[in-house]
Amino acid sequence: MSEELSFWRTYVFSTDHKTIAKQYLSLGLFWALVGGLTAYLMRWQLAYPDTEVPGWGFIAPDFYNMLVTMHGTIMVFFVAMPILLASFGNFLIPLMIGSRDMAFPRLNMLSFWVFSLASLTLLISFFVPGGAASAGWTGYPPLSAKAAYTGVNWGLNLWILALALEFASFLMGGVNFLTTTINLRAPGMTFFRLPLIVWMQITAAVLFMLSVGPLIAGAVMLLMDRVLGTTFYLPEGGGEPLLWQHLFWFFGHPEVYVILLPGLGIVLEIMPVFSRKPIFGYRPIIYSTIAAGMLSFIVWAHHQFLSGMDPRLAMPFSITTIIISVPFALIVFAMIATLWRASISFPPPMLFALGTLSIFILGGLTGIFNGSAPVDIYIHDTYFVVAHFHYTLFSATFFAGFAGLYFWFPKMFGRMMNEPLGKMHFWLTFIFFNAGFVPMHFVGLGGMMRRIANPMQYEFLQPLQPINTFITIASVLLLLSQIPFVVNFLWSLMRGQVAERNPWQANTLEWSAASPPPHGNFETVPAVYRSPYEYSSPEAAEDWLPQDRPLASPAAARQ
Amino acid sequence: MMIGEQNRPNYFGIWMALLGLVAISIAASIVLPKSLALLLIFAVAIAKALLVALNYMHLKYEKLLLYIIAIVPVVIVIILLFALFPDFVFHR
Amino acid sequence: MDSRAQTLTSTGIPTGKVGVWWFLASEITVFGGLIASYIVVRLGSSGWSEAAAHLNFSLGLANTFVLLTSSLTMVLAFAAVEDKDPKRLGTYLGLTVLLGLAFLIIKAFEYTGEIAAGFTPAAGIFWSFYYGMTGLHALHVLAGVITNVILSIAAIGKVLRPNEHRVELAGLYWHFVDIVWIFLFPLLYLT
Amino acid sequence: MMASWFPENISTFGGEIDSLFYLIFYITGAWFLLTEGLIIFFLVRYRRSQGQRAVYVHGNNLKQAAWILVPGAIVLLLDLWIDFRGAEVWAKIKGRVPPSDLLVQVTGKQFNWEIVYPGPDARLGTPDDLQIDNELHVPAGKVVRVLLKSKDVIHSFFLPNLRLKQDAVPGRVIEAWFEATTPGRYELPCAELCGFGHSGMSGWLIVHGPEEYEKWVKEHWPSEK
Repeated sequence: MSEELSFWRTYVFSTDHKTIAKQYLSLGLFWALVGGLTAYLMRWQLAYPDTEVPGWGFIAPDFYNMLVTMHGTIMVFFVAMPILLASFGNFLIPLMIGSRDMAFPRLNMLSFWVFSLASLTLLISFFVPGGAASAGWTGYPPLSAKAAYTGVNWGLNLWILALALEFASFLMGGVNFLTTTINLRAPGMTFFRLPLIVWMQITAAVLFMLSVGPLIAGAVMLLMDRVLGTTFYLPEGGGEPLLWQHLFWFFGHPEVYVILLPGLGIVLEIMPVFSRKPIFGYRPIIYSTIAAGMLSFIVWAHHQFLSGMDPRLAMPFSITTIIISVPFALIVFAMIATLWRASISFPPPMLFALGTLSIFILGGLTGIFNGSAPVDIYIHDTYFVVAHFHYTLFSATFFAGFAGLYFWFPKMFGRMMNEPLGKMHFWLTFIFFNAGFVPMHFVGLGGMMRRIANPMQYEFLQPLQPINTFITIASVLLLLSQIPFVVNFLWSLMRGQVAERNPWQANTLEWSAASPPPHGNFETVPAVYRSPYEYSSPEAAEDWLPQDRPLASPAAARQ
Repeated sequence: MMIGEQNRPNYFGIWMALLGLVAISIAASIVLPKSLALLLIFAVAIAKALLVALNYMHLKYEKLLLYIIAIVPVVIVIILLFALFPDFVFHR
Repeated sequence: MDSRAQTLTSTGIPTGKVGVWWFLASEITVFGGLIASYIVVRLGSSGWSEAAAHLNFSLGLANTFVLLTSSLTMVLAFAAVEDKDPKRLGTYLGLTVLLGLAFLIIKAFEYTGEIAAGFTPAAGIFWSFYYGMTGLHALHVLAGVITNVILSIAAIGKVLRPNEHRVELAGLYWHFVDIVWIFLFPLLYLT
Repeated sequence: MMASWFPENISTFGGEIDSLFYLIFYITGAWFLLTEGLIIFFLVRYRRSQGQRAVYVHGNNLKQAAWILVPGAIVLLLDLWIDFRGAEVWAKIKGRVPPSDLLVQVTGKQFNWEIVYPGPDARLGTPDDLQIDNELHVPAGKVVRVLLKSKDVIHSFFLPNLRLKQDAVPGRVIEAWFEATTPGRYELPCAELCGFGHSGMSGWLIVHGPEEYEKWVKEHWPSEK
């Protein structure tokens, strides 16, 4: 099984799903730094407009637009997706279903290298004449369809190219995730014995693969408008600017769940382990996930209530949007019910999982305001929306992402992370996140528009400026709060306490492999006897019962 | 998968049928009034696509899972198509 | 690489086939999105039939014939795999490659004629869609031709043996590209 | 308490948007307190203690799952309530334009609002039209119909005090309407990213009392010929 491989085959052109997961993780963390830098520059400009940003310089309005655009693009496509989907999905799916690798290991490698190419393209776009894309991460034409409107020519072309490459990469990843889960499950691993994060990952993969197509078509049209002079989105040539918005959001809304579901999946894995209790309502959670996935295909136009689309369309989309809260409410209730009469401990992964839950609740609830078409008339394109999607996506990407990292770090790297530093990281992040983003709701209700470089240009926003300053201070502190994590991550990587196979006494299959698992994962392919969350089961003396541990008693055979 | 010679579809015959259908749609576009012709042309296109998918892609020998994988995206595209109508077709 | 990964199957469907069908599912939404856009934008405005009348109908028809025939040769190549007849396999794969190339050459000829007559991609919304749809489709044909060239070389060099199931997978893709053309042809040339 | 966070409302329909906002605010606020309260209570009450084993409840049968299904059903009912209230308000604001007293055309362009009044003949596109950039003068208590256009990219016509927002899309004419109640000067920013000058693209809505408006028309509109 484990023949000696050269350095290049082991670390660079690896086909091992665990190495590919780490590669995605490192690129994702790199982009998170860039994304954080853009956030810092924007926040400074908003708090102290047209002053010199410490460590940078002045920010011109078109540069600010570029920051807005690149912050969104980077955080959604180059941080959230590679970390939550590609990294955790790649690492966990084969291990959790008891497979030695992905179904198509070389396709997996190709997917990472295409993603690297996408990253390189996006990076280059910062340095071409005219600067990077500045038409918003949603790239609405006609602004994005003609270089003259933004003054950005190659930056925006490269932006489209980078997104196309990224989509290609995640399509390959999606094919792999789905085929692997469908066909490579260990004996006894039925669909209803899959850990919930696997369900979440494959639902996310289905959503991505079935929604991205129209946007790929739309991106081809946009690129042709820019390069070949076609007029798909230009009304002077008979085109329709609104078409892009439909194609974009037809993908864009499922995309939100592509990010959110793996995040929730991480929480669902971690909560039972540190509550020593089965997840409450395993099947209802799966059904809710599928229902939410299906509904997510018919809610997209809630991003366009005021786009000039037919007003009669608004109500059907408003209704589906608000109703999508039901499956998510069920998942949240199930998480809360898991805590009932549990035996809860609070190491860093559990703290971050609980942080995700409590923050996601607020993000979900503010979504109802946006989903209600009449309320959206006022709050659309204001900072209320910005606060809302940071509550949902920051919780999924960073809180859940950190939870997953603290939890699976011993499995990934064979060493434990430092607990006190982890707890400090959590509390600082939790406090400063809320300190920054709760007030943002109120700035939004005050009417402050998104994507403006200088709120002081508007009389009605001037009284809100102290809040803006406060948000900026909190955000800067939030960024600084990540220093304990960076220190902890790097230090534990080299000096952390060596991890045993199953440091958390968890049930799922990855914990029965070595830490870190060798190429090929398992000594022998495990056989699966039961569902993944049998904690405190009356059938076992300990309060855990791994999926692959046979029980001699007949009661166990019935499981 | 092995289809086996005995129940292998008549590949050549299906090709003839496809060509015949092309001829029908062209004839329709010349002879019939516009709206009727369009109806027939797209019915023929769907028939041709089904012939290719069922026989050449041998979906008719496959398990339910592959049918689902093939049909769900078609349904999604149809949803998208109808949702686009109010904004682009009826807006004048 | 771990050979087990290719052989194990929990559902009984070959793993490669599941993968290719998922890929095709995504491709359906790419072309579906493009065609849906074309339909609604066209129904919402006028003057498209007049523009479409400038298309070279006979070349479009010839390409329909070429592509349908190439689907036949492709499926016959698959039948040759089933019959364990490597010689026939090589012949039919080669024929499919030639027909694919013929399609691309005819298409290039058609584009040249249209551009010479002033109907460039910038000539109006119909032409935007015409070049967008046929161009994206032609890129898919090109990808299929490249795949088939690789398979033919392997078949002629007699190294395809352990990977003959790839003929079926390439065939699934090729027939899908054919189906796309089955819809593009009437949408562009017959209306 | 929350009222102070919104700008002053000066339109006939703004109050309905605000009250719908409060309806959702109270419903979601109650859920927020309930769920977060339960989480904190459980975390404290069921924290790990020596010798205490968690209870083995999986919640997969209907009887147990009812603990989450019933609250889920309540969420659905509240959702539908919000939807139906929303449908009424939406139909009133965006569904139909009531008979109007004044028609203006507002055209967004990088980076100004071009506002065209029909002039004495009440028709747009005639020589007696009056164009003023970035100043929208309207009478209080009258229904104003706005035709929104754009010359280049998408802009968004945003009147925070009227609770009105509508994108202006090139190639389309989009209708909006409002009835302002209180005379005064209110800002009219653009709410959709429209290029490097987006920040600062702003005009003014000037709502006049009846006599004042007559005076403004007399001074500025071309006289009837």
